[in-house]
Amino acid sequence: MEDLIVRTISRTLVPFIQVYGLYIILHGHLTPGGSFSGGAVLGSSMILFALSFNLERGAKKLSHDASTVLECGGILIFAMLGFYGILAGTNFLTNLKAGFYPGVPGEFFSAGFIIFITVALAFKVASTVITLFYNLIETEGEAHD
Amino acid sequence: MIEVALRLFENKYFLVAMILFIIGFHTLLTHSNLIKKVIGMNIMDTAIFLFFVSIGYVDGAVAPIIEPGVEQAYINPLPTVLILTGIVVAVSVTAFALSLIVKLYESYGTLDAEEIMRIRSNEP
Amino acid sequence: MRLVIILFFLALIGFTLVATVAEMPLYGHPENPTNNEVPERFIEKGTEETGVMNIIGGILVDYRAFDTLGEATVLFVAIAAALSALKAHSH
Amino acid sequence: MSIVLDTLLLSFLIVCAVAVARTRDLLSAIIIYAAYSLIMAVIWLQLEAPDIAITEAAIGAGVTTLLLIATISKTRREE
Repeated sequence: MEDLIVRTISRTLVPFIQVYGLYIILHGHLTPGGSFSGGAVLGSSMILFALSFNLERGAKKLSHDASTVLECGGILIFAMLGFYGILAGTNFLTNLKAGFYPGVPGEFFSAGFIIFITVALAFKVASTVITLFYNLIETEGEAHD
Repeated sequence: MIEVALRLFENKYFLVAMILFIIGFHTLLTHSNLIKKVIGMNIMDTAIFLFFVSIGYVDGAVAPIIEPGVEQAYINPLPTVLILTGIVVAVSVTAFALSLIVKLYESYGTLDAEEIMRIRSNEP
Repeated sequence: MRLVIILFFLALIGFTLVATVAEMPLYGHPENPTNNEVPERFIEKGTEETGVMNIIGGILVDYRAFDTLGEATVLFVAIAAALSALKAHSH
Repeated sequence: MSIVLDTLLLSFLIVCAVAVARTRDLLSAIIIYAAYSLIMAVIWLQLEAPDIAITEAAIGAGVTTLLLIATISKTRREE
């Protein structure tokens, strides 16, 4: 889509959408939102960027290797934090009783491992959304009419 | 009769969820186009989500974001959490179904389920 | 003929569902059977046990963290299946 | 006031669902489905579930619509 209005507006809007997505992710334990909604907002902003410029330039922003690292790394961080609970002598995926930093409720650095899991899952969701979209719209092949 | 109608209007969220379920099921069963079937499945999903979330609503209560020092009623948080999981599973299922549809179109050249069944039955 | 059977069964299911709605407890009433001691405990003890202000985030990532791990696995399996279906060689 | 708004939104949902089933053009059906998802997000704000409202507005109206449009760009548009 080579349109001046769409390009200008999306170039102005995409940074704001990404800041909003990061806000939703990082404040998942204080305000409404969390990993899935924030990750979907981040992924949608990248898709908007790729649609308004061209798809090849957008595909360079998230290569296949980066997508692989994000997909596997999200689940790995989650499971590792769970195994830390077993090392500390409690159950799998125990939060505050396993010795994570509790903080003061209501401040940014609080609530133990929740913020790590939220960030890891959010980047995994964003990468999933972007990869699915690129692979569905990829224009190679003969299926056109 | 009037009592039942009043009761149904009082429970209008449940009633609309059931009607949406029936509409989505009808779309899923009677349309032979595969993309229409996927959209009908999504409508059925949202109907079930609407039913679950409206069960947890309490009159005059607010969303469960704790404000220290303020005494107020909060809604039931459990249906919200379960449905948050369900939405992501629904979009996963949709993405997998759509990728299967793209491959089906590449090999048969049509999106019609009946047409695909006819082609399959004519093949040796 | 097939359409008639489908419509008959849809009418049957629809009648059952609407009859169920007419017997359900009142929408939004605070004395409903769903508002029992479970959500009360989550709201009272949630902030102190997990340190969150947003109870939904606390339940999602702390109390039901194993559920969320399974959900992340579902996402992973879905994208793996979709990519392997899309990239398969067609002959 | 709230009863009027709720009834309007719910009837809009039913109209949108019927319109999706009746439309022959797939692209129009997908756009109507996006409107349906947005109205669903507003209804979830009415039901005091802002988490699901954000998720539905991003996933239901954004990602699902994009995936469906990507699919019909690789296949055909008419039913």
